[in-house]
Amino acid sequence: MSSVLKIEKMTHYFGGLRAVSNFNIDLPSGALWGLIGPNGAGKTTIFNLITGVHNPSSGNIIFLDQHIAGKAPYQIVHMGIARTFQNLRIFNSLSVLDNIRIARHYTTEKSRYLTTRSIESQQNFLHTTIFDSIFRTPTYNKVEQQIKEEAYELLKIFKLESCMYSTAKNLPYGMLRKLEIARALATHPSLLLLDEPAAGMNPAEVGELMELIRFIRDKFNLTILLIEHHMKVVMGICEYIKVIDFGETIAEGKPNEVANNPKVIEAYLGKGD
Amino acid sequence: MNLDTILQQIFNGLQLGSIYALIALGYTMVYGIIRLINFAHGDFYMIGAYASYGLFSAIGATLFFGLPANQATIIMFIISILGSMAAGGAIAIIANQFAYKPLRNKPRLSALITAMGVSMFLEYFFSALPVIGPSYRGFPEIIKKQLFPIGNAVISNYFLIDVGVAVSLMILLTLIVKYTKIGKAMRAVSLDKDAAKLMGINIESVITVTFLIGGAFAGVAGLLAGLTYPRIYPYMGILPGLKAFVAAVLGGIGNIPGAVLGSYIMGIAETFATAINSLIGEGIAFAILIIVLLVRPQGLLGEKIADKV
Amino acid sequence: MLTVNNLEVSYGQIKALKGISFEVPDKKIITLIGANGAGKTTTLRTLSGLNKVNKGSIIFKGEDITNLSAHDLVKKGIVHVPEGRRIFSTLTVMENLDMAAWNLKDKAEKEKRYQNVFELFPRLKERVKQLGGTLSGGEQQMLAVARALVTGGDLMLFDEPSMGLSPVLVEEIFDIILKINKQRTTILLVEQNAKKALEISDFAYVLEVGSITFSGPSKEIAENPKVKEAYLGV
Amino acid sequence: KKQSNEILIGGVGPVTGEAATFGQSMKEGFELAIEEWNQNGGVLGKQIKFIYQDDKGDPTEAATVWTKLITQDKVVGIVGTAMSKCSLAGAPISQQNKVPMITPTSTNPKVTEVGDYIFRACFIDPFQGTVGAKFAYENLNARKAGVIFDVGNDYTKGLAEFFRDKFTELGGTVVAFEAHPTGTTDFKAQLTKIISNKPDVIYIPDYYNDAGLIAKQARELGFNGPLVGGDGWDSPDLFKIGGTAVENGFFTNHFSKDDPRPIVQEFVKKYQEKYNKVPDAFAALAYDSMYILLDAIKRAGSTDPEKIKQALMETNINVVSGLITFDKNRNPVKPAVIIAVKNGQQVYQATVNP
Amino acid sequence: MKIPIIDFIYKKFIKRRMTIFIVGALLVMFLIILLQKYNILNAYIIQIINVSLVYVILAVSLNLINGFTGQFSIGHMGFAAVGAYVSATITTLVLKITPNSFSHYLIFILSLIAGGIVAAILGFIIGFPSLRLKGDYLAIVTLGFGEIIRTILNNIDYVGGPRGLLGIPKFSTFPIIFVIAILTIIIIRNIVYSTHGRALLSIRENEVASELVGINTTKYKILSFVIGAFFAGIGGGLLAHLVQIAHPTQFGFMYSFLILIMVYAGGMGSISGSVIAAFGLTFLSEGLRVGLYSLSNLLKFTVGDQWRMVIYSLLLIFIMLFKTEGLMGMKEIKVLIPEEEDIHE
Ligand SMILES: Nc1ncnc2c1ncn2[C@@H]1O[C@H](COP(=O)(O)OP(=O)(O)OP(=O)(O)O)[C@@H](O)[C@H]1O
Ligand SMILES: Nc1ncnc2c1ncn2[C@@H]1O[C@H](COP(=O)(O)OP(=O)(O)OP(=O)(O)O)[C@@H](O)[C@H]1O
Ligand SMILES: [Mg+2]
Ligand SMILES: [Mg+2]
Repeated sequence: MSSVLKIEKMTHYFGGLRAVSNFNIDLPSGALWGLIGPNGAGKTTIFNLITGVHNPSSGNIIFLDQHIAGKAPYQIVHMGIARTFQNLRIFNSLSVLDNIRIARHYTTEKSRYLTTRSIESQQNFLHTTIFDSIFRTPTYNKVEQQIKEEAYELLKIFKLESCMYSTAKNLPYGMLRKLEIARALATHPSLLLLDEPAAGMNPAEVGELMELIRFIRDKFNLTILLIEHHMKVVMGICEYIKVIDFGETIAEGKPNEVANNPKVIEAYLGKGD
Repeated sequence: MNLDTILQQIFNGLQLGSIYALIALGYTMVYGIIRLINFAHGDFYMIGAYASYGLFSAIGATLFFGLPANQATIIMFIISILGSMAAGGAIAIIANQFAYKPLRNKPRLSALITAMGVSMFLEYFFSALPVIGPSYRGFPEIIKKQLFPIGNAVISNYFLIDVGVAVSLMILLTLIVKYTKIGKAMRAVSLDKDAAKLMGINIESVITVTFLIGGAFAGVAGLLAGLTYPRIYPYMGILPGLKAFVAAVLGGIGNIPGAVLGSYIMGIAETFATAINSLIGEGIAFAILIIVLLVRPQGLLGEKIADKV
Repeated sequence: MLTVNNLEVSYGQIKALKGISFEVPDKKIITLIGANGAGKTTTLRTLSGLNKVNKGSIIFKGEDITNLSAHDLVKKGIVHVPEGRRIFSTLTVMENLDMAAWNLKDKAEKEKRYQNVFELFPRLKERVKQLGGTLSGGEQQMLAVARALVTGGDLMLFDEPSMGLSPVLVEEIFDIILKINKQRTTILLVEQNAKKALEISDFAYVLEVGSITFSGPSKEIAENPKVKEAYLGV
Repeated sequence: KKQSNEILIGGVGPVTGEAATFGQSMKEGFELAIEEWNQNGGVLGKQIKFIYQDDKGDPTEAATVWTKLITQDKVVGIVGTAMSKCSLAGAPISQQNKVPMITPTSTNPKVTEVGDYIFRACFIDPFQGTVGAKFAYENLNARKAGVIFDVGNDYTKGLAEFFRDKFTELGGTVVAFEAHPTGTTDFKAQLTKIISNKPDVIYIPDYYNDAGLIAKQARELGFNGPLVGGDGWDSPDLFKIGGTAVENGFFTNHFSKDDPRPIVQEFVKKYQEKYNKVPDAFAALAYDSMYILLDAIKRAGSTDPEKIKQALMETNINVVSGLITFDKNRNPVKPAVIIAVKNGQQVYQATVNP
Repeated sequence: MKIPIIDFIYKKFIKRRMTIFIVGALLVMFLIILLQKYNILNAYIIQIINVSLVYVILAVSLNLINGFTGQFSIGHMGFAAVGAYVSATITTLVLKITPNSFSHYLIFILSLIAGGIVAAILGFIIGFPSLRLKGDYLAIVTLGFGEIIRTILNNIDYVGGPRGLLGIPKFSTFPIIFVIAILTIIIIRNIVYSTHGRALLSIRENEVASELVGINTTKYKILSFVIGAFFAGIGGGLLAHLVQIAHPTQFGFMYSFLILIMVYAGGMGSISGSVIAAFGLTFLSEGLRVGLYSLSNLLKFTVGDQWRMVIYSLLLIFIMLFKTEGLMGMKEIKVLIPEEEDIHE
């Protein structure tokens, strides 16, 4: 299998604090890997570095054979990396449908940052300019229709279509979590980064979520990297796990290997069940 | 410009900056605690000036008839300071109670518009009120003015009073906020209102105290401005209010030393820009501010509020 | 100790609580479980006075406390460890505790409580001068609990104390809750980690979209097949 | 209907906003004049009714007010307003609707150039600036002059520029020509610069409120020479703000309160009785404008605008600011007086003919 | 039975809310012109309507920046000043045209557009700080920018300096202002309700998330300033040719604040709110003038015009206290919201 994301010797400082230190990963296409570690270990920071929110102090990030460190977040999205957030970041006062449509937007503009994968998805869309919007040209109408239909398809997968005109902030938390994943998928990613998708969900909902993650990986042909504190999720669906602490990798391997690693038990899992 | 002129201009800038600083402190405190740009703050300053004017006209010379002149002056000056602070504080509390408190949990910008309304109301009301009216009034020399030459430059005792009052009140305020219980509570309320309530803090009283202090500072600034630039009128607060707001933002809004630093920089920048080219001095001063903000987007002493992702 | 009758609360048009009633007996641990958005947080916020009651009443120690303001309720003895910790990020650990001691006039009592807290959380003692915002997630949660203990009260409300914590810390936090309870404090606990919550509590209520659907001793609830399916994920 | 026994005159002035104090004085001047006329039986046998409206010192508002007075209230003439920029917004509307207007204090020459229905009661900028320069050079023997003016106010900038030009033409040097923004209270930066150039005289063509402060700060910075200003200085508040600093000050004005002419004495006395204060230039010019307009209506014998306009052109009336006639540009032909400030009093110094 | 072509026309044009809006607007316009002709509406009312319409243009364009894109610009009048001076310079100083022929009107419209374009260029420049500065810090920069423009205008003698640019011909007549205001509303509405507009909204909602779903937030923030400034420039040009003078003080921060008040009192993110507030506040201010005068006549005691603004500001406070999110909140009147197309599955 070819590599989708390859990170080499990535280190990041916040002022004097070394949040990530010498991090390496080589994520094969189609994989579903987990990233775990104690609070403040630097997991979210790694996501922020991959998606361009921060620039790594040193190290390489290679996505589909291109160096992406230093690119703006939106450019990285155009290349095909999407993510969700630890603390929800929904467009609260817009409708559910609009939340999705916004994520579709870039595919209707000319972007210089496409990769093979995203070119393909972009070819499905017409370009539209602001003047099309102002004059409501036929192109505009076609594009709007197209965006809407695709958005609808996606909402159906997440069973959100019945509330597509509701204002997002009125939705219950669990649905917002799903909406955020759907919104990430709307950008046509090849790599999806999920930051604690199960946070604040009860065990039953967690089970549903696990199913959903597996399903979208197959349906959209995704590679997924996931941060989670819910051991059930991590152990249940991840094929491979990296454990970090104080920004450094302390262990990695198959779920059962990691679960029995004494270092991991001491730093993270504890002796309980 | 020769050295003497530069020295003189620095004095001029410091004096102006002191007045700005007193107003800016109130701006910053109120902003810090409820995230409200209180556009009416400049009008609290105006009310402080009128209050001390009224006090002096009412009791002026008569009350201390028996005392020697210099003692009477000092007593009168202290009374004026207290009066202007009381007036500024009172109007601030009233504005908070009636116009801002009902909007506490509402969108931040509704309170901003109300603040503009309060500002307009105070100005227009005082200007329409027959006993006050729109006319300019000469401000009494509560303290006799004296000049001290320093080289070829001069400073007046008013300079010393302005800078002295501003600096000592700023130090006092910093101590209050840093070390007293109410000061810590102010910081707590500004960080998280609900959490503060859960500690048993009555946040409304903390906010009221903040308005009181902020208003009092603006009030005393009004008195000092009246003394220094002896002309008062109902619209006198607009421009200094605006400049102080700019100064507070420049220093990092919500930050107390920042407000003071920003004010002195404003004062000095304005003075020098005017001295260099008086025709476009104000434009230059604003251009400097814009450049400073572009270099330090969070203001000079403001903390960078990183949007933690 | 606490009786809630037919409580209704809404956010604008949305009714978050549609008339719930329950009781919290003295010195017990009561847990409230339910799906996301069921109204658990709303319940706690209403009990501590952060939300307004539309209808119904809350009786605490025999006194009607409906719609009292939050700072008065603290004086009456209700303390709340809110969802998401909510510590004061630019105040030091010590200053955070000082804030919690807002209503404590008695110096000796204050000292005693600080000592107690530092015994429970030695890690906080090491960090008294550190700014709250720079603590790790787990430490922040400890500080939040410590603050509540300093404030002191007879009823402590916990809102998802284990959220976002690593498994080791989750263990630790539940131990602490048990310890606090042993120190004679009544506890109302809201948790997503239903399994753990039911293990340590005496009595449980299940909240679903604003109404209570099940209630009973925690052991029974844990055995209830419906609850098992919905909240324990078996 | 109700107009049958009343004649409606419109007035405009800044009643609110930063210039409200001027609007207030004007209002008092207008109303005093109307009171006198009404006591003497009004005009054309009818009582005069006066509508005084606020323009806030804003041209947009002025345009609206002018439209209101003319189309809604249907006034026969308008007196106003203070600021040239506002009169300039109103003038085209007066002209287009053929409603005569007299501005008491708008000094910009362009105002009356809008059309033949537009008149004024005050000097225009060039006149005062020139007179001031001549006085400084010839009477005060000044050779070096500093100038400070309000960059955002056309009146003060106009006077400053004409002063500079005339003073230089006479052979003097303007050693510093400094501006200040509208609304500031601290002029020390400019004054420090001016005084460091050692001028013999400082020309301060500002309104009394600023002039008082400027004088004070100039004295504080060590300048003891004479100060010269324009009619904007004419207000009792000049002393209240400037105190002793305005001593050794001189300004060009429309009239002197020492002037023994009965109309002057009468005006000052009545004004003091009614308002309990000494009139300023705004009040005096407003009073004159109203007299000029009413006098023209009286002579026209009707409210026909064409006739009033004609009568206005033929004006020859003795008012507070002298014997007024209009030149072909509808500007008043009248002498200027120089007033000196001595011991807190305004003292007649000299008369300068145009 | 359905005839396909008629059905199509019906669906695509007649049933459209936009059609209703345009037809409605035209009817209102002709009605007003008619009433004006028969002197039922006098020039005073028309003047108030004209001024309100200019404020509509200014408020709606500021709403695009503040309400829809979530930026905080408080120096909007700076853009209007540029538009006013540029267009008035063209018509008055350079070409010296008067409103007496069709071609002159055409030149006038072109001069407005020129003013809009220059303002837009400045909007582009001002857009850059918005990339680094947030909230109140951005506000200061926009305020400072407005004041710098004013200072510069005060010092250009060619355009009159503090005397103002005088003798501007009265090109801004009711139909012209009305049509331009309606066009502004339509264009801004069409931008807001489109995929590009949603990109703007997403910046307001959450800038980080917006960037991370692929929106080039840099581009869109600047775009919002450019478009907002363009229309402000047009509004300024219309104002200058309505009042017949362009003066630096007309564009000071107090007037920027007035526009800001209109945006928030109407409801940020609501075009119709801005329209209602622009008319409401202008009519309120003039209504009080007339009202106080009638009151004075009634009481036989003059309630001076100075009380007008006292009442005005009190009413403003009350509006905000009782309608805390502005008159319309984020809502929009229905005719301005495009209908959602059906989904073909
Ligand atoms: N923008 C920032 N500025 C400064 N420090 C930061 C910033 N973001 C994160 N940090 C610090 O970097 C460290 C790693 O944080 P990070 O959010 O990556 O942790 P995490 O592993 O995701 O933890 P958790 O499981 O609690 O979410 C922490 O000490 C945190 O305080
Ligand atoms: N501030 C608010 N404004 C409007 N609606 C709200 C607000 N807070 C909560 N709600 C709504 O009230 C309902 C109950 O919310 P609450 O936060 O009490 O749920 P919860 O049970 O604590 O959920 P969670 O497990 O996610 O914390 C939800 O539908 C939520 O969307
Ligand atoms: Mg994290
Ligand atoms: Mg909750």
